[in-house]
Amino acid sequence: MIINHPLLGPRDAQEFVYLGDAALMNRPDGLTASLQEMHDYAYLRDNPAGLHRELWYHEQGDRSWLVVTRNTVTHEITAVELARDVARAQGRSK
Amino acid sequence: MTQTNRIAGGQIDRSQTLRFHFDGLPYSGHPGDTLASALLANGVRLMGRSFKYHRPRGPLSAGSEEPNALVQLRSGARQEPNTRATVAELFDGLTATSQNAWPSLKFDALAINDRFNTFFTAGFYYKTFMWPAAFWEKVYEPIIRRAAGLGALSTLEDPDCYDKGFLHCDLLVIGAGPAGLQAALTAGRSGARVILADEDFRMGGRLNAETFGIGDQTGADWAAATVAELATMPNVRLMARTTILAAMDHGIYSAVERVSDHLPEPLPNKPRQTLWRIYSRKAILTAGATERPIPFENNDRPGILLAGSLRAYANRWGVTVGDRVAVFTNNDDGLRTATDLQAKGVDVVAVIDTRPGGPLLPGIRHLQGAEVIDSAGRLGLQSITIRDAKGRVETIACTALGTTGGWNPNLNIASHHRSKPEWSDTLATFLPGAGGPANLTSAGAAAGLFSTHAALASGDETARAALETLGITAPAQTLPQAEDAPVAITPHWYVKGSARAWVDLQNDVTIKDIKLAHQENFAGVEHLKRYTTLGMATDQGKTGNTIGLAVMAELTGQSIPATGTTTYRPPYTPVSMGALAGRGRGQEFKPKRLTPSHKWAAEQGAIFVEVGYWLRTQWLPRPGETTWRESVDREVLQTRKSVGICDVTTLGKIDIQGTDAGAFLDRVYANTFSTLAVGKCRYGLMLREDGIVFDDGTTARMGPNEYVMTTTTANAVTVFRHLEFCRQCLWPDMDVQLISTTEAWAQYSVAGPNARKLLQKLVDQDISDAAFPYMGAGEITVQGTHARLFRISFSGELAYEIAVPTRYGDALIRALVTAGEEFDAVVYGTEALGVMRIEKGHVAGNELNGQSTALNMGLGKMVSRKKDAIGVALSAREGLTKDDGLRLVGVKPVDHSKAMQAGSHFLKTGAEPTAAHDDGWLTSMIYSPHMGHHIALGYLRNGTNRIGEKMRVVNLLNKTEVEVEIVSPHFIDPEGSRLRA
Amino acid sequence: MRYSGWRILKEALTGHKGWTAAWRDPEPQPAYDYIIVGGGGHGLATAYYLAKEFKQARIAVLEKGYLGGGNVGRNTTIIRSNYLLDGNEPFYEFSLKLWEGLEQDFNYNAMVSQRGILNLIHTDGQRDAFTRRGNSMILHGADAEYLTRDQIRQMYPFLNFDNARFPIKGGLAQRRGGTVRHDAVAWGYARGADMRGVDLIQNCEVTGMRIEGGRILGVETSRGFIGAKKVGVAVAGSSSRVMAHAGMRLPMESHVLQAFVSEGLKPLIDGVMTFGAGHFYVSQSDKGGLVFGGDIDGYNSYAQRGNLPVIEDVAEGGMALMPMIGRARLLRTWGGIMDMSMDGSPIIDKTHIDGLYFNGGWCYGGFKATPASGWCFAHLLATDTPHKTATAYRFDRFLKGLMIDEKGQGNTPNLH
Amino acid sequence: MLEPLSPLGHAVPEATTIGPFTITERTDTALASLAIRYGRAADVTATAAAAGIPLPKPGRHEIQTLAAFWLAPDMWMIEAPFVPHEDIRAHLLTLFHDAASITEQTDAWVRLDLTAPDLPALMERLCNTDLRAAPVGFATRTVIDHLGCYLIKRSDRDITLYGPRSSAQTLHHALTVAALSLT
Repeated sequence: MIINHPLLGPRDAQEFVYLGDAALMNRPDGLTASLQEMHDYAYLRDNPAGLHRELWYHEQGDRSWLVVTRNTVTHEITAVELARDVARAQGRSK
Repeated sequence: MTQTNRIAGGQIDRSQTLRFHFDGLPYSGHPGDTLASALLANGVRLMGRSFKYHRPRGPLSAGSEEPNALVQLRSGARQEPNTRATVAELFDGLTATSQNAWPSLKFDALAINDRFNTFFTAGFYYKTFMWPAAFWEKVYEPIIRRAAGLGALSTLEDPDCYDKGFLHCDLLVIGAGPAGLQAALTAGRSGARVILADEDFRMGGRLNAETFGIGDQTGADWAAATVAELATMPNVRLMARTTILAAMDHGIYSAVERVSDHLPEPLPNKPRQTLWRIYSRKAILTAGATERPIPFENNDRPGILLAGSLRAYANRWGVTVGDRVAVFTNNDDGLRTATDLQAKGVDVVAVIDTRPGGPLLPGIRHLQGAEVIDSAGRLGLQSITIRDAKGRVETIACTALGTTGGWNPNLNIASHHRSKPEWSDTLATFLPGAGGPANLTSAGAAAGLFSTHAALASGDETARAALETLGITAPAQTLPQAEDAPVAITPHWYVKGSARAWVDLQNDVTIKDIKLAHQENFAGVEHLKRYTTLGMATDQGKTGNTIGLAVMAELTGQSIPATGTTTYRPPYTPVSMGALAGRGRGQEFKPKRLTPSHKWAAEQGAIFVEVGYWLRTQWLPRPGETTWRESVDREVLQTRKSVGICDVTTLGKIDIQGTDAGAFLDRVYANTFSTLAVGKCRYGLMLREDGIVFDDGTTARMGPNEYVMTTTTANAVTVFRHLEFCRQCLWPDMDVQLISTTEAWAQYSVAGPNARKLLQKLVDQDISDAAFPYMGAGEITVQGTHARLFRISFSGELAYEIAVPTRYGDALIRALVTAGEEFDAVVYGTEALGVMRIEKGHVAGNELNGQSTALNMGLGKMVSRKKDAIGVALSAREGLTKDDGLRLVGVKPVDHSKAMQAGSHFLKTGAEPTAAHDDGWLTSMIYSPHMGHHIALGYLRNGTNRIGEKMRVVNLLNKTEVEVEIVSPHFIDPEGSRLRA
Repeated sequence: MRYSGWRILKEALTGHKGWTAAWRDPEPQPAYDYIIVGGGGHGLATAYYLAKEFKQARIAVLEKGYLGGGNVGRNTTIIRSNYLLDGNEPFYEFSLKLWEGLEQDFNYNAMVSQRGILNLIHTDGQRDAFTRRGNSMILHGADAEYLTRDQIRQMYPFLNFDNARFPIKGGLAQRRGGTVRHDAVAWGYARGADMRGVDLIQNCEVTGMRIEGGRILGVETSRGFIGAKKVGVAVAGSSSRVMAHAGMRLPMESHVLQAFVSEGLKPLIDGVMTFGAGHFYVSQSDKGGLVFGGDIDGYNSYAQRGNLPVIEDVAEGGMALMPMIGRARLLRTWGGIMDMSMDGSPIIDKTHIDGLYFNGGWCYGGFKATPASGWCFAHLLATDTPHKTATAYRFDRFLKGLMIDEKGQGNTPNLH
Repeated sequence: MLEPLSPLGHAVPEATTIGPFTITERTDTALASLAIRYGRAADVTATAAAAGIPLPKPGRHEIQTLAAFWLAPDMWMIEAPFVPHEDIRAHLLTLFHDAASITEQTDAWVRLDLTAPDLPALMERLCNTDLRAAPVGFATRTVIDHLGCYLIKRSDRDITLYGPRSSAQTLHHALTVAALSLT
């Protein structure tokens, strides 16, 4: 597979490490979240057949975490964003 | 033997003679021959035996679709089983042997299977061999396994090397027949980066096997001229002997180039084969088409070939398969074989054409509306039996028969992404369907365009269209004149009434088997394949699959497209494991990481051990030491008595800076770091989000906004990845920057009562306890070289870790050893390191097993619940906090002479060795020279409350058990006074 | 029809006219007592045991494609019970015992062949971990044996003993492990279930679930609504998709695992072997093909095909372990989709919806579990209580912190 | 005085010539990473410009008074002559103070310079970087024989590889083998 890195252009997916659903960025606050909320965050997945927003880490590259929108049925990739930008856009800060 | 069947013409070099052996007999051929063409030229038709019935077989084809003519090529360590004689290039001195026959190819004992074929129907083995139950492994299966396989692998290491590489292009053209050559030409002239790959050693595809012309040249000459022009273009890469194996995602194609297979052995340093990963923006499949036979009774005898292959042997190789040739066809293409062979002076005895009408071939006995219904000849074709349009049966003597039921486009690669082929009624075949590899289009015969003109035109148009999408405009091309005959075919899938008519020749699947599968409701295409093994042989059903489907369609009354196709699986043709592995084997299987003291240690005769990719000193034997224990015990005792030195460079080191560095560490460690004073270090415990311990290590605060984290050797990479995740994805506005410095520093542990004295000889600053207290950290200099010092201990002794830039690591180990001479300092390896950490009760790899919590490790108090750190919330789940859960304990044998084995389980005294009584296990065990007996750490149920209890540890694998006492895991200096000395 | 050697003899002499269909192709009834969604190995085994052992009637298996077309039709055919943890070992040992009597039980030769499995050990840490595991196995009544380097050298002299980057130091063997002809497992269960009246309905995709008042009433399918008192879902690989019809999110992801077979070769490797210093495991089929595999591709996928890096990784492992296979040819690669669960272990449990039961999360080990999975799922469906060997396979184990994590990789499914 | 050793284990770095390929180990470059601290981009840019330290765009290597190539968002590797920049971090800290995080990297890497008329023919056997299409000044991270390396194209016939120092011998071996198979 080829991931079109927003800064570096097309890069072989072999340079990346896969984590999973981009929802893993939505970590609840550990002090205030209920056990059920932490459980759902850590353990439950939508796992769709079709478009999937997911986290890839450019370990053999620039160490950027990316949010890749990829179709899990065809493997077609339609969007690649820097995860940090996505996190900020979602209101995550410090 | 002489080349009795060699006829005029062909693209072979008759000025040179190549000598070779098949089954021990000498033969000769010429450059340009394949093993099959050369054997046929020598009058050898019998080349192998089929898998199940051991039927005598010769080549069916002249290409990579070959199911029959499989041989063992070469010998010794280079022995190469199941090699298709039809694509093996002849070289001088080639040796090959036949397979799956004993005692000889001509007299094969297991040919008896053929006599009993009525018992060995499809799937018969599922219905029997079940009684008595014990007989399967003892009797039936060994017999079956003995008969398994075709060729044999040598058990010797493959002596050849293999390369790998990466190529990039705008356009990849797969196949160099007329469509591919034209596509490459159009694209090449546009300036685009083009790769043209072809599995054959001579580019041109069918043009080399046909007699018709292109423009005023022969097809073969046009191909050669086109290849010559392409070779002059710097933007075009021509890759003969290169098979495109598969379409991967996003325009990546895998390919194997057979660099040296046409040579007796590879030239020095050269690979046998190279695996290429081709990164293409666009690709065109011009892989041509494969002919299919028309099955009839006993259609598998040596001498019965595909008609197009018969023609290829005559035109390309100057070989006739027999002296009297017949052709069995349902389409015009079969007629070409007859006319071409007759033009070469071969006696064409009959053309049996299933079609009832149409023009008759001049000067040849052309039987219309006729069929071949049987054949004879035990080891090679002697005659065929035909039934003419009026039902008259006649036997015709002949030694070769060409059969053609039409052509199937080679659409495999177009179907590699589970695209379903589309049926064409006009062409009576499947064409590439939608949904294949996204950057690929098909052209020429691979797209069902069978005439030469159509191939050239579609090659040009497809290349042009592909380049257009890349913004490259190709100049207009004037295409040469070429034949443009329409396809005239009447489907005739098999000869009705035949039972033992072979559809899958290698696996011996006949019409009868397909009928039985239908009768037993294995009628779906996947069930048919799996039940009968149709298409599962080494040729993957290239010639037989469509026929099998057609037969099943007829039985079910469904159409062929409704019957469906099985999935096309990569690779296109089988590929050697060596090519896929490349250089990554033996010592080069994975990179080696060498520590800064490696050179010195190797000079000292150190024993090294693999730790991940690192090679670390395991122990350093001294002269006279005969066992590893002697060395390790000495290293431990001397360290505890005086001082020892150990290379600990392999621990991960991460430089963490930024105004939020402390706050960041508070969130990634279970314990607190923001309060750590500058110039101090602290042990840190890192959890996974699920509350399990992830990693541990000491982290030092080198400045207000600057920390140096250490990780375990094993987790250096994963911890760094995790920290980047936290920094970028969870808290993107924290001011924290990370970079790995693992390799930048050579770091040595100096431990033991004399550690300070030793170091003070080298360090330029005062490192007395007052100036550099326990858990101190700071920048220092060593003889003027800048360095770092950490007062931390893994051994329980007064200890430091000293780090210098890696380039000085070799010098520092030598300086430490020299300075240590007056203290009888030792250098210790990972074994002694392990002994001392177990004596001290420190957890390491065996305890940090990804299944254990801080509570399990006795470190529960380190988990701060006052702050939100990764893993803290989920570490509080009930299943992880049970009072009777596993706890780290120390273990010593009641009888001090007894050894134990890590991995042994705890059982109460007297308890039966069953899972219900399983109380945990020993994680780590060593002989402690300090204690004078073996000691161990273990996870024991409710362990903290069982100190003092006597129980057993059992190793049921070697049936040993030892009575032990549960003790504190801190065997040495539990108060830590040595550390603070 | 009962299969036997005599039957073959008789049919051979009378032109094989007497063989009947292995199973019927019935039209779906309007309603059943039990619907099993998924006609793969686990679904068919569930139906078989539900009918045979639990004497239940009116059972249908709904399969969107063809019987046995799930992962039972594309795997590396290994059976073993060499598990470590209390939650797993009794279950897999139960499964191995069922394999041992399977053929006589369902009158179909699935070629259950206990030629042994050997896990190679390359480091001291691995030896300690495998010793722990071997002891766990024996404590649970399974067999395990520690083999020395010399013993292994006698078994497989062609392994790389002399120039290996990671030397072979020993191995953990389970002699009762082995391989089974995978398709025959599906067919044997299918035939056995069909003979006991189970309706096996192919080309029938579940497109929805009818749930009212917290209770399931039946399933919508491509062949219309089919009512049921109880619905058991056994569609590993597609679990998330099917359970989404009930509004559930699962603790799992779907991943592709590739597998490989070489051209047919004369026998070399008797049992199953796993390389401990890379991703490679291998056995040789009764037809002579080396059947091997390695790691998953590592990203969520439903595409049933993989990519090149894993193929190369597996080949490197193969060459590192047995340097003579350089001249063997890879014939075919394929990819199957597995449920990769959050702790690498499966789920066999009720759901919060009355009458809806779930079986999935088998990761790459589903094949060897087939008989026990079917038995335990049938037990749960028939009795509403978990089978004694499957009590740990609960949905709520993650909430309670009772993970069954053999590899210790935590909630990262692609690492299990 | 501690005497340094080169990553390949030599007192004096050596060059290897195989056919048209020359592989030279270099120890005359000091390296440090420079990362912009949060909100300090303007300070860093201004200081760098004044000091002649380039901060090139992704995928680029540039040479001014010192040289640099891009590592990661807001992060560069600064290259300087080892003499007089042996303590490159201290040198850069005096310029950037607390506006940047600066980390010594000299000894984390082995630098191997490759020279040949046709380097793409060699490198296509080693990594997936499309060196033929890359312009001079191109800098990228790539994987050679499982090792993460930085590759800098200095001219059509000169490239620099920075590989992990502990695996210097593995990397050198991979280059040697590839060169041999082309000669």
